[in-house]
Amino acid sequence: MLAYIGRRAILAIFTVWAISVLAFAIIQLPPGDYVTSYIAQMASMGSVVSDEEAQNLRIQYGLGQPMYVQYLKWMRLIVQGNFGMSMEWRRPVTEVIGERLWLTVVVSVAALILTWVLGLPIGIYSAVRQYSVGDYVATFVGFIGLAVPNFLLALVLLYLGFVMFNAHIGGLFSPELQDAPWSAARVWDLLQHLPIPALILGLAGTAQQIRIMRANLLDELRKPYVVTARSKGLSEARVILKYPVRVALNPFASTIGYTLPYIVSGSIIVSVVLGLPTVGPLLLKALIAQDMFLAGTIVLLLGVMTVIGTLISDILLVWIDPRIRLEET
Amino acid sequence: MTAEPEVALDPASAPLPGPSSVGDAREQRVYVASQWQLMWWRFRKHKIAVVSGLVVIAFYAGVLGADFLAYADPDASEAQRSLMPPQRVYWFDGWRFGPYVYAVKGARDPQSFKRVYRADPSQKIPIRFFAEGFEYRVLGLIPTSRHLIGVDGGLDAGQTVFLLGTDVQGRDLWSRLMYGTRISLTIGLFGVTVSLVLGVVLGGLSGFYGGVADTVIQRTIEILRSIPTIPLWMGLAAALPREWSVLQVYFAITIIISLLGWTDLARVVRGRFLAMREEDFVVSARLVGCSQMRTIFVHMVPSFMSHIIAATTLALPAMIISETALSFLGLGLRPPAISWGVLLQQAQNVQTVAISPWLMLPAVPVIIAVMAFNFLGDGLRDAADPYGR
Amino acid sequence: MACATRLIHMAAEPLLSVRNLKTYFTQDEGTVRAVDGVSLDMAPGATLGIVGESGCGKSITARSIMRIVDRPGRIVEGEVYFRRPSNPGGGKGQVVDLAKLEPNGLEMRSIRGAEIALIFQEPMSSFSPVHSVGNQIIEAIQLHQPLGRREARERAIEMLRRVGVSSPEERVNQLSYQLSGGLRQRAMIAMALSCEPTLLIADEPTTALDVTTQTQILELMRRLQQEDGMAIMLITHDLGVVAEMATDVVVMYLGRVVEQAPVDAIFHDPRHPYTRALLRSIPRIRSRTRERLTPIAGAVPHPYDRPTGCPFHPRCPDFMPGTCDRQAPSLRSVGDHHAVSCFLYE
Amino acid sequence: MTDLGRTPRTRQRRSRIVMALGVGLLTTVLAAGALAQMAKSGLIGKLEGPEVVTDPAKFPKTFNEAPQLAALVKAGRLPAVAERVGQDPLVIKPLHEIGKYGGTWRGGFTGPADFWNGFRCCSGPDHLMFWDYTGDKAVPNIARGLEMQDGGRAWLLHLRRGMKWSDGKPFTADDFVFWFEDIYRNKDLVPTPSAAMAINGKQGTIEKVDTHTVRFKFPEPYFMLPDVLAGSTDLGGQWSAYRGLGGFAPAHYLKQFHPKYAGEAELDRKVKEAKFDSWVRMFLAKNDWALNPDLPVLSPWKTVTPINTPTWTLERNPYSVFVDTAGNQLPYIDRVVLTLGENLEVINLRAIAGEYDFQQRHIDLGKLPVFIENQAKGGYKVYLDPGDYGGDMIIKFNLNYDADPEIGKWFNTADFRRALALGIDRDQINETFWLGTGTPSSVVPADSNKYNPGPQYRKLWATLDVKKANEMLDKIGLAKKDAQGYRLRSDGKGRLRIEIMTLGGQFVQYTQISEMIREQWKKIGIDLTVQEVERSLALKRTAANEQQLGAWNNDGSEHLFTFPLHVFPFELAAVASSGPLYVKWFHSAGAQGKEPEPRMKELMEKWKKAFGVPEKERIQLGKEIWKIAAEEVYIIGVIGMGPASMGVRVVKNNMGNIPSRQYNSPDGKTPGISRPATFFYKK
Repeated sequence: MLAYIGRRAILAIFTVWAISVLAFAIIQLPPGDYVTSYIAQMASMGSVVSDEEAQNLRIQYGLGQPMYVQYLKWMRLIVQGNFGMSMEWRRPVTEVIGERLWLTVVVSVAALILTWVLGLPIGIYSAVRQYSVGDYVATFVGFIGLAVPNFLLALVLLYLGFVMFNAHIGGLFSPELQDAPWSAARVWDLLQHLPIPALILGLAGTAQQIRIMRANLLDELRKPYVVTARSKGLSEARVILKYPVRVALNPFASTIGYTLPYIVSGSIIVSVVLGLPTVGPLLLKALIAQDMFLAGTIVLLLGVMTVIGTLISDILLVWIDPRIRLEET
Repeated sequence: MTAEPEVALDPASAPLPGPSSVGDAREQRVYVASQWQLMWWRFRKHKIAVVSGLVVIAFYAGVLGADFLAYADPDASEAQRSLMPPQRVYWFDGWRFGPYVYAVKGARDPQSFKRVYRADPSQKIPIRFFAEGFEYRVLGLIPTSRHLIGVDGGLDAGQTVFLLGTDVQGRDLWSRLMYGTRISLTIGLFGVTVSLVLGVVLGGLSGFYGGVADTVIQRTIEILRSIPTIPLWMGLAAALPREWSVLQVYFAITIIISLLGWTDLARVVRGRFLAMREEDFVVSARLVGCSQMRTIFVHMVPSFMSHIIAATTLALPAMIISETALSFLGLGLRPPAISWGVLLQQAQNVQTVAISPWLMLPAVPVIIAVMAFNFLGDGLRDAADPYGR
Repeated sequence: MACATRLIHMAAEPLLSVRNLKTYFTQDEGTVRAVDGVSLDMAPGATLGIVGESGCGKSITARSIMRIVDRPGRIVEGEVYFRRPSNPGGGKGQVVDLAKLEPNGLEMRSIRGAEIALIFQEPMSSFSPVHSVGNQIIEAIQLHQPLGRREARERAIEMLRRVGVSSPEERVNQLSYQLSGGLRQRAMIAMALSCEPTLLIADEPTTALDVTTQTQILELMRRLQQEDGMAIMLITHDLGVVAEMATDVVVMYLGRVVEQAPVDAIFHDPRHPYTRALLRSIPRIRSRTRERLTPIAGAVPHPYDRPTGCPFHPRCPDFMPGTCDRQAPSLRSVGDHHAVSCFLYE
Repeated sequence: MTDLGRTPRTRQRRSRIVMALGVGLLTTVLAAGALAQMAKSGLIGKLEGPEVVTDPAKFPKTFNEAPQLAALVKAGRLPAVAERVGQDPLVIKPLHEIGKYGGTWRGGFTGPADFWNGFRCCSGPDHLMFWDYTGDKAVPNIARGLEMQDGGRAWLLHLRRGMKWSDGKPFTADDFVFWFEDIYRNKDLVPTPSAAMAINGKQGTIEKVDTHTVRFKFPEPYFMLPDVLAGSTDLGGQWSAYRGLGGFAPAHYLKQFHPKYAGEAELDRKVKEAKFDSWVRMFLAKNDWALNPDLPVLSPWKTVTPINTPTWTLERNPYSVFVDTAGNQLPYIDRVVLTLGENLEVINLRAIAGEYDFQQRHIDLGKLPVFIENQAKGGYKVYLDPGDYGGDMIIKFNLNYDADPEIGKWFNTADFRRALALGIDRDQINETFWLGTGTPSSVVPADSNKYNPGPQYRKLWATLDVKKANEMLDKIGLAKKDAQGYRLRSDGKGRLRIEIMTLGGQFVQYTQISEMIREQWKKIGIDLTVQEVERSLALKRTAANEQQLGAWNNDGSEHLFTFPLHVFPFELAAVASSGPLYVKWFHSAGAQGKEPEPRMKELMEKWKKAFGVPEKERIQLGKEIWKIAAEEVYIIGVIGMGPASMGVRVVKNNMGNIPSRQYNSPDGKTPGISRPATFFYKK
């Protein structure tokens, strides 16, 4: 087991490195660099950046050098724990991300909890009561969440929130508490802003959980060991919950790890629409502005989260599913 | 999937005599047929799945017949009918069936700056079936100008019908929707096929052989999954040559989506393989000395066909959603191309929600399609389930 | 007892007596009469072999008795009288009709697993893949006996030892995947017998095993029967097994009993054409699941289109047109304890 | 080309012009009607605004200040207001009334790239000269006066005595010299000398006369200087300081970041500490009005929480030199809070919900009905400020396009350009995308603009005339058409396909409008492909001479001379260009690039000439330039004088001194031109 974890950990490190390279490459893929997009921005506002000035900027930002040099420089910074300056925000990347990162986690976790609390029970129910009215209703409702284009839904809810409840538009805080220091009031304010984002971000996930749970459980329900359990004289509830559900949960274990980063990157669009001060929109902006270090760091961050998550869930999986344990160790 | 492997695979259920054994051809046929029957019967039980199946078929029929169903040129713009709400259709003219709409007059209200339209009851516009309209080619071959519905006078009719109203540029939403459906659904299908093949093959290899193959493939998957999709999309989309035509872009986009879409499927497949490698029928298949490919594709894959089907039908809606998402980011299809994504993206603004909500109608087919695919997948899955009987 | 005349071993009061049991699966596409009026009796400690091709309703009969038939199957008619051991002191316990009990009701559950135990075919998958063998046995024990975790565990280990599992102390913590087929079946038996049932239903217990293991398992079962004196209902299509184990035999075809007799009578004086056909086709290689039986002419008709009249007539060598395809024969006595359902004997 | 050749062509042209003028006059009348119609809707009022009092006699004798400042004075933490304002205050006569102190102005911005947002509302105006509310006349602003000497070769700039930076340090001639010598002339900080400091390509100098007098000297007459100082130019105040420009800078503060004064080691330490890549980056960041709260400024408000945080907050500058006619130190409003809106829909929805007090930037004309509908609920009023420039949308022909010689050839054929211009149904577009609030127009600015060549040019080649367009295209040799009715290339390589490049996500929906034009051009047999591209890609393509047609607006061209880039090819870095090679030619005085065709050259020369001539002459030149532009149609005007870009204004009802219409122009820093320092809350 330990050996296995060790091996996986080493692989993980390698993966992270590969991600850093890939991330860097992807960010460089679009034509031009930050300076180009900066000039374009100025141009579209009518003011003009001369070639010489552009050259200077490139030199100052070190954008002139070949890509691998830039990569190595970036790596050196990271090793020093300094993720560089955001060119657009003109602040250290860590600061820019810092304040948003944990808000992101809050929103995502809220969505995640919603997903599981709704998804799993419904999934179990509609597998056990296959083809019952309840099954149909449950899956139907669940799938609506999956089917509705959530960026549109987000906008509609935003508007209805204003029309019906005069709710504050978007964001996670009311303007007056925007940069107030932390206080009960501010937390309460945050909680009030949380439901809509959590709901929208959670919906799609919920549907998937329902579907997967139902599918897995249906498979397990027909396995002989369920008959065995029954033939022991166990109560039906016990039979279902102890055996097939337990087995059907394994696939979830294999996802639980990277669900969080997944939600973060999956929710970028909705977050933009809802104007959430989270990492998602920041990433999008950074990519558009080709703000190399900022975008790079966020992508890397999410990457690392995913890798660690995957590692955790694989270990979890090995722990709970002996079949694979036998495979791996 | 054919019936035989199913039978051969499942020790519990192998009825007698197995196809391998003696017994005359007629009974064999009856027997095999009945396997399909059973599957069909099981599928039939899932009422919603059956309905969804029909819906999906209907959709793809629509894809083929888009030009026929559309009655107006999807690009024809006209300011004087900008943002016209859906027209009410009157089905009965007096006592006999004769659908018609009233002619509408529109102007901009100088106070509210909204365009207001008034129906003019004195002017009925009968809706004709199989009417003359703009030229097109059936399946790109036979030129014709017949459309499902239309009005007298065809193209040069002053007043015409707008079932779902018009967009800002006064273009007929219904017709645009028809063309959007065509593009979006084909994208989905194409994309899923690509990622299905990738997923099953790579997942299978990695699960079956394990070892180096597994490690390599798993790392690749892990890396791909660890990069948030949007930068990947942006990066790849930006890397597309600019001079590409809408169509080329559209295929490129599909490939991009599916290149990222296969990983989920691969994981599922691999998981099943790992869980199954040791199960007796596989072992025995190995012992009998089936070639490994044969073992995989004849014995193992069918035994979790249900899961592949499930994953695939879940992937297809995902494709559709991704397409809309890409368009939202301005990466996917862009106007003047028409797709569900493009239509939704143009509805993605406050004024639509507030004063022209009908522009959000393209969300309806998206929802229906996505749900239909899901339920269909469920039904198939249950039907193909080896433990089903 | 009403129709006692036809019945076997009148002497003892039967432990189990099934009367005209009918279990149907009703589905859109039609009704499958999996068990269609089966009657049989079992004396305490006896071994009854039930034979017939797959799909003839053997397993469903067994599951009907245990009341664990999956939906949409249900018992539509008939009784299943089971004599419960009144108290450890012995003596006559009261008779209950299992068919009338709530399948998941308390009483049924207290009988199931405790007094009637089941072991069946798939040693591979009949244990949960994610729980240790011990865990599953202990659960069974604790369910029916007032034992603490530790004692239950002791009991489990002891049971494993009894069924001849070497070094049970370790095995008990292992997962079914780590056990060989034979060991799994032994563990299965250990679990089944852990609560000293009075009736053990063994549904194809040895089918999936290789010859040597098979004999070992059968041997084990016989030994345990002698020790604990429970009755065994041995469901199989393997006449060889029947010959080794059973005292009486019931031959089933398409959910009906076609012939029943003491084991010798079946082997030396089979009456029903189907029984004869079966005897003619004793399997040569037993180990391969794929070729369990060399076939009788034709295949078992599809459950949905069962023949009119005698269900066997399409494949019957002695088919009498006009009779067999008209009405169904009924089971009638043809000598002591020997009954056949065939027009040849009417 | 021989005279024989020319005469018929010119006559032909004239006749067309005459004809077009007829149409023009007619339609202007109609357009006027439309405007009147809208005026009725009350959204467009009459142009008005506060005025700067220049006559010292009218100056207030005593000064008042905001309560919180008064408190500080009492506490001895701040000198008395009279002392802070100095002897020569900048007196402004509020539009309607003397206001009340207090309140917070809430608005929205989209992030660090959106600095224009704050500049326009609050960074002053801190120009040395600035426009009066008509946007036509440059009047003294931060400078007390500007005196021409030596026939325009020298300009004497008088500063206000006792005027101070926001940190209380005096604002003197040294701040100009420091800027000129140590920032502007430092190649690291300002790599390219600014055109604003040069006349005919020859750089000028700045020298100190005495503490309160500065002299700008130029090798040749520079009559344009007042306008340059008033415009959003490189000499237009601290807004451009983040690029090392502006004309002056707080020497006393910035010296500590300048190697010449700070000393290498010391400076390096600072740079490291602040995690900057170089001293240049740090210096420019420190000199950034929006980014550095410590930077001394001259504007009525100063940044307290910088633009790169979720809220960009500005507070009153206690040393503000601005006062009203009653002697109240301006601004009235205590603080300005701009909250970050992650996207435009959110910002607009917030405005609709009345969460902003005054918002002009990012407000989307397409949402006008929604804004009007919610006026009561949100407690605000909507105003429209149509621009004075002729093109809320224009289409530039890339005259240098050579990737496909055939297309290049047609782009350089005047009648081809004119025919395409006639093929556009502007009323359709106006109704659809401007909700009828714009004016179908050629590229020429509003009739009220001093450079406007005359009403007849409004509609020159800017009307829908399919028949004539077809005739013209047939005549120039594009008569052959294919089965679908599209015109064929003259080189026999199939259909003539031309491509227009558009940008998404702008104030104007260029892509959608182009789609509509594509439909309209079908009628004249032109096959248009619409290519929406992302911003920096657009830039690359124009610079690389890959663009064919480019869609944009000529916002700013109402100040033809300070903002020429949408009149003729003036900048390489443009999102739409009518000839990158001409740009090179123009700036290298013919050394590089491609020599323009005669009339384009004529236009360029008139523009150059104008900087060196007195205003009367310049205005004449301006008119001629617009004449050429309108006749040659290098750029197609589609819809003009519209409110599409930053022309929709949403203002809370309780705000005072709000003009019913403002002069909307980047040069006027609208709403800056309405002196937001005089806005106030009635209750």
